[in-house]
Amino acid sequence: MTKLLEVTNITAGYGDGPAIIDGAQLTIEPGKVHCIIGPNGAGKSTLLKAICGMLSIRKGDVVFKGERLNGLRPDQILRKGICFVPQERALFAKMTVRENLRMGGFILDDKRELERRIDGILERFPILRERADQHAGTMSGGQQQTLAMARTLIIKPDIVMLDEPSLGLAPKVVQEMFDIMKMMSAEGVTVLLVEQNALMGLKNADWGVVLDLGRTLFEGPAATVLADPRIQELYLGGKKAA
Amino acid sequence: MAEILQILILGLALGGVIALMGSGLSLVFGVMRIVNLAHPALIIGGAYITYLAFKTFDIDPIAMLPVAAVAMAAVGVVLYRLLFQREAKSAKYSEMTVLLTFALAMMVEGLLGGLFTNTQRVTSPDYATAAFFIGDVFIPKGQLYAGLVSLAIIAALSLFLKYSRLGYAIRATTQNREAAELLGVNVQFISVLAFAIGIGLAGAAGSLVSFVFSFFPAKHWEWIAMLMSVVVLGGMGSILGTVVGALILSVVAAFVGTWIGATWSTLTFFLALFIILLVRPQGLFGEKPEMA
Amino acid sequence: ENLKIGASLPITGGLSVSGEKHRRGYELCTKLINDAGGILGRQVELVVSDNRSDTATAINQYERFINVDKVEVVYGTFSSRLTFPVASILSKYNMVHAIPSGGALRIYEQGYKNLFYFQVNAAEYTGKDVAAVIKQLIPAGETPKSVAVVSADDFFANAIEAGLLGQKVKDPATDKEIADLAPGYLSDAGIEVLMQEKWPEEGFNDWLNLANSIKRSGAEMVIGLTASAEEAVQLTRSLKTVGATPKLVYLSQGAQTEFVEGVGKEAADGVLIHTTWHKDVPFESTLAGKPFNNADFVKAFTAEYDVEPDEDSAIPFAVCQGIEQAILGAGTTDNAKMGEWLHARTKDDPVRTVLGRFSWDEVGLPVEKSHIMTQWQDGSLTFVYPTGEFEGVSPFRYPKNGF
Amino acid sequence: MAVTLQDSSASAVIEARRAHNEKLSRKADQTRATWFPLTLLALLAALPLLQFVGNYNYVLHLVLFTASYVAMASGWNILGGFAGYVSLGHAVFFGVGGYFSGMLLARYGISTLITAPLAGLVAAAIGYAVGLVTLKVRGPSFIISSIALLMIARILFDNWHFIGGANGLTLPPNDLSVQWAKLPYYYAMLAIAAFTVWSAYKIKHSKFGLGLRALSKDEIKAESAGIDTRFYKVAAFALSAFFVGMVGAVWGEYLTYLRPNIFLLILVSANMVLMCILGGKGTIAGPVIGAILIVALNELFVATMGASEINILGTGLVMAIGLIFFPLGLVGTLARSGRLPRILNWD
Amino acid sequence: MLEVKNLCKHFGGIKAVDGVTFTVEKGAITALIGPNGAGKTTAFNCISRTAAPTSGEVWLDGERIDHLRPHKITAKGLSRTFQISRNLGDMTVIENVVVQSRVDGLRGLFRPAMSREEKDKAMSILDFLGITRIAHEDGHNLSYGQKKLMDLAALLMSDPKIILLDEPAGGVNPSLMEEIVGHIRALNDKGLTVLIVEHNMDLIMRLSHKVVVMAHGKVICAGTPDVVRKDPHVLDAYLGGVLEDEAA
Ligand SMILES: Nc1ncnc2c1ncn2[C@@H]1O[C@H](COP(=O)(O)OP(=O)(O)OP(=O)(O)O)[C@@H](O)[C@H]1O
Ligand SMILES: Nc1ncnc2c1ncn2[C@@H]1O[C@H](COP(=O)(O)OP(=O)(O)OP(=O)(O)O)[C@@H](O)[C@H]1O
Ligand SMILES: [Mg+2]
Ligand SMILES: [Mg+2]
Repeated sequence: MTKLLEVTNITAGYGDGPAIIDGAQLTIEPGKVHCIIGPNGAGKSTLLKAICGMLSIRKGDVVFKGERLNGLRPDQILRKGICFVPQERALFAKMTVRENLRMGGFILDDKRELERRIDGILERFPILRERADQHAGTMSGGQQQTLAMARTLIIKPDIVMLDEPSLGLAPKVVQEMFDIMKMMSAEGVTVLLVEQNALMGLKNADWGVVLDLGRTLFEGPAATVLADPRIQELYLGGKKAA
Repeated sequence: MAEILQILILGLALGGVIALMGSGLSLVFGVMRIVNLAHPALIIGGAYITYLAFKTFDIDPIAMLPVAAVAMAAVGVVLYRLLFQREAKSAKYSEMTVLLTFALAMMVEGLLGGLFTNTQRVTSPDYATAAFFIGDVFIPKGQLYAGLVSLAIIAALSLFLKYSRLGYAIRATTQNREAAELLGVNVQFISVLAFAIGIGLAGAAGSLVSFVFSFFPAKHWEWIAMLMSVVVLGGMGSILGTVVGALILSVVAAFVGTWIGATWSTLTFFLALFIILLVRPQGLFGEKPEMA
Repeated sequence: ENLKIGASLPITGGLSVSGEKHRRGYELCTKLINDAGGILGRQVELVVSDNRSDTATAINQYERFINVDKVEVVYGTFSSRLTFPVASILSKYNMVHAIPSGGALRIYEQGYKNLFYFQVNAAEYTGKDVAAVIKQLIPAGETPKSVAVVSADDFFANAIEAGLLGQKVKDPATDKEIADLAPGYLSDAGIEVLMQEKWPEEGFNDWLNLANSIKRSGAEMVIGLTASAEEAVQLTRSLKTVGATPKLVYLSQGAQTEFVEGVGKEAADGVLIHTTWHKDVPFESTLAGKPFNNADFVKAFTAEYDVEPDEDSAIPFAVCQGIEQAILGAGTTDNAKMGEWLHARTKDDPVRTVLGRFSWDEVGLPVEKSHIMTQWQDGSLTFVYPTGEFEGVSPFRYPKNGF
Repeated sequence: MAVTLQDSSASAVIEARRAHNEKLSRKADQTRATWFPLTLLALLAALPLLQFVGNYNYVLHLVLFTASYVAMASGWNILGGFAGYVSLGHAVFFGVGGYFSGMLLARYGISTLITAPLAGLVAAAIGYAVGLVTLKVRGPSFIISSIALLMIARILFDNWHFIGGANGLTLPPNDLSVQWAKLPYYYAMLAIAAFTVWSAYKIKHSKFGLGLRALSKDEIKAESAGIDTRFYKVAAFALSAFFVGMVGAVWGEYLTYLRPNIFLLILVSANMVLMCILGGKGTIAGPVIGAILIVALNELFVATMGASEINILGTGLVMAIGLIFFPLGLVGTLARSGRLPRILNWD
Repeated sequence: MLEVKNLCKHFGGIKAVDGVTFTVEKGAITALIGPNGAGKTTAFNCISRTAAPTSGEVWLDGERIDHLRPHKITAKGLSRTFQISRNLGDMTVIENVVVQSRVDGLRGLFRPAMSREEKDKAMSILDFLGITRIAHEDGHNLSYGQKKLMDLAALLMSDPKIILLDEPAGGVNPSLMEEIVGHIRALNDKGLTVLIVEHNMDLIMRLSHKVVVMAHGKVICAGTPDVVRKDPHVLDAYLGGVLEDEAA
């Protein structure tokens, strides 16, 4: 079993505040969908930020394809092949949808190819095509989410990290979203997502991770995680499962 | 009729120069969210470079423009690294920079004062005090050249921002630093670049200003409010707005100055600012804020 | 123990150009006095503070001189606007207040004690000498018939303007009339005012437009009452650009070398400027008890600073001379005694400075002095009036043929 | 891979978290030291006794000058610190106060010490009216509008001949001897400063103050939280103008000279801002500390470097260094890192 | 209780809300659902007046409120949360909550910012939502879900008569969400009227008495949850057959 990304025992936090992530670990295998769940404030978003270089890692290692990523800037990490869509969506509010997509392919040098891929994306997401010239900031919550997600498809990274991709999406679109994710993983893009919609998330994932209080509490095949009664009670809304 | 035309010409000619003076300010604000109160002081820095070249080697001020621009851009790089880099991520950035640049303005003034004394200077190439006479009206050569050069520079800059890849990166960084970083933009580099361009514009403006106005280190205080009015009228951050704002205000000020009184011509700038705040707070070309 | 003398000057800020020159004047004089053994056998220590052209700071610093630095004597500061409030505080402390610059009449009408003005006369009366030049130096038929008067909204410029146009000088605090200058020197000389315009003290940029208005007014004479040499340069350059062709141009500032440098020789040619001092005027004075004439001053100054002095350095130098003579005359640094001694000066027993002889009336304005009217001729500043009082007066050039 | 549940380590994390939470709540109720400003005030009130043993006019002047800026910076803080609207135009109210009371003194001989509160009200009224217009915009646009306000006021005052125009207005000095002449103004300024600081404290800890802080962060949110943001900010503007206006009134008589370019200077506004920011925007002690520091630094520069451009360079440098290393101001930054000395916690 | 009549909001050419009419009955929980971009948030904005409607009327308790400023509307008992949490950084969570409590008249303005009772009340609300441990944390140092919870807490502080919730459960942990559902129901039992926008169908179906469905700025269907879930338009435009999956 090959490991694409390995996070061992890392500690990270904001500024000189307390360590929010303290002893988290994670193993990402190529081509699979990984889903992190955990209560609010567990540190899920923080963990992803630490991996992609937005926060400095105080202790521990992040190793990607055998190379340490600690201390690199986000833009450098992106160029290595890890792409992150944060929870706050990170769109350019005053740029049009098309320009946002163009920014998504900023690291591509071939302009022609970029435009071709953008057209491909617009083809795939009619919502976006209709609004190709609207400013991203004026789109509805769900539309923005779609855009943020679609943007990552442009550069075809090795790993896509998504922070709550289903957030604010209509049920129909949520399903589409997970379908896209599956398709991505089928195309060889490894997916790491954080989900509060844990049921959906785990159902569509291969590997499940439970994070709480900044550390990995539980790690295993998604189905196992989903089935564990303790986890159901603590993190999945026990009554529902019962 | 000739009188009206004449006043119009004079207003436009002055407006062209003011547009360049303001555009760097607008760029640095638009891109960096830095309200650079030191901009006029740096313009004076550029003017001194030009003046020295003119005085010692008799180099034409317009020919000196690229040199002044590059030199000031280099200064910009240093300033950015020293002053602004640390805070660039802070939420209060924009507000803090107002004060930081206020401090910078004082430092630049002090430094220039130490180097060049507070004597007023001006470069006097032939065209600075000459004019084209066309029948009853005349077009001052100095202002005309300065205005044309300004507009050319601004046009080039706008094209650069709109269409080049770096331009894209600059705009993206402005809007969402974090997102840009996540998409592979080296935001540090982009910030330095944008700031350097802004200060470079100050240098360029300095070259032109050197023969249009006379200057000394403390002069910048007189310019800041006027330039700011122009920038706000046009819409903070919009370079096109700055140009239009500068031209409109200069023309109106010229009419007010001639017909009502010179005292009131400066008032035009500030009054216009209030009126615009009243009826269109975001400025002529600015983005509408969330809640009216 | 050293004799400490304090001066607060606008070394930075809006008035800094003149402020810096004033410092040189004071410093040079102090140095020369000390080289000659000091005053009453004591070395003089000059304490200069920068008030940044700010009034509150200026007042503050004089109090500081008196209370903290324990100076025995002070020199005045530069400009009417700073001098006015400083006069109030120095009067309160009963100090002798020798004023290098601060010519507005109102300052002298406040009832302050021990003011001594070291220029020709209150600014309001400056126009007298302008009118005299026109009447005496221009053949009767050729005098300019009309004038455009433009001025900075500045204390000093306003004062000159009031005299030229014959306005009333009032104290706005009490609405009391201080002087009625009607009908004004211009109308006295039979010149009609075609245009009158003021520009604000700060932030004015629209020079070309102003110049254009002047040109369009068709006035034969232009009077520019500027607040600084900088403005004089701007105004002149603009008049040149718009192609104005007045027969006579009089400016209240522009005697400095920066003026020619800024406007160019041709444009400067023929411009008339009033001044209190000129380097070539053979004034006799004394320093450290020995004769020290104007030429000596120019020489010493040039040796020290490598540039020729101008009015802004000569006037403070004269203030310093006046104070020195007052201390020597009174035999003490007791300001009350010094004041008495200075007040006792007469035309025949005056204070002798590089600005000529000084004696004062009871409010502190000099008696019977007239301005030296200078004119730029071929890139150098020559004096053309008063004629017959001293040697070296050049012939007046008229009319001015364009810029 | 085996499924593991790592319970044991979880409790350690919970422990660490609890410790952090405790630290946070400790920060919240650190006791304030009201005795310190009160003692300081008492000492300053007794300071003029020095006049019996010599001439300490300059010392009194410095205290008076500092007090005036303490009041102005604290007043400014209400708008700039609490509501988050940085104004570089507050010198206008300084001027309005000065001229209003000054004219009353000149024409009717009523001392500004009596009319100062009235001057404050006039300044507040003008602040209210101006605020209605300029507070429509936030951030940099507001700052610039405030500069423009200053410029407009300057031009109007310069051309208003009734009050002496650009030439200014002289006021009669009082009849006290040199020794005691400063005392009325000294005590008046001290009282105004103390009153302003006290008011700022009261405001900060009121509903009004909380509302201001809220709207300084997010106006839409504040508005939908039930806060009448427009009224709050305009009221804050008026209040802060009130204090600055009072200072202007007394300062005018103290100087005995009113002139637009003494009062209506961007540097006067900038000083208020600088003191507030350097000391700690939004804190109570901040403006006081800031004012003391800046005046002291100024004195230091004048005393050690005398007359030179280094003056300006130095002031700018201090300002920049302060901002870079203490972005929240001295008090604010120290408080944030938990290192604020007890005596400086007046909030 | 709340009546929306023919509400329109246009942005240039975009008709975000286009003639929406619906009512919210007193004491009921009404849900507003619809695909992304349907105009739900915009409708909320118009009702709470954080955006000015282009045309149309909003009535609260028989009083027209569409011309009032937002704080007035809040004072009348209508409070809302934001889809993307707006919180006040540099203020602690408890301050964020207390800020929402009512202030009466001018004198009320100068009362102490946080009285004992208010503090206790705020703490009990935080406790109720299970976030007491972050009471003194800075508002912008919260995780996404924590911000949502804080918003909800603040809302409850002002004792509103009607609350508008914009996706209260988005990004909130399922376990916690269960509790929130319980709380909303409890509040509703006490007489609080609720208008809620949510994409979590399960929650909507369990909670609401009435559902209004919007698409493309228009109301396409309204009625009880059961009626709505069977409506073919709704199925097609919004649910995309998801519900059936889950039910199965
Ligand atoms: N910018 C910040 N500065 C300081 N602390 C922060 C910051 N952002 C988050 N935190 C703290 O870090 C902890 C973890 O936050 P994080 O955003 O990683 O949670 P999460 O697991 O993503 O939660 P959610 O599901 O609600 O998004 C929280 O307790 C929060 O208080
Ligand atoms: N300021 C604006 N300018 C232009 N269009 C806007 C603006 N605000 C919203 N829109 C458009 O109005 C429509 C409705 O948006 P709204 O945010 O109300 O949708 P929503 O129903 O809340 O969707 P979601 O469930 O995704 O949050 C969208 O198509 C959006 O693009
Ligand atoms: Mg999160
Ligand atoms: Mg929405």
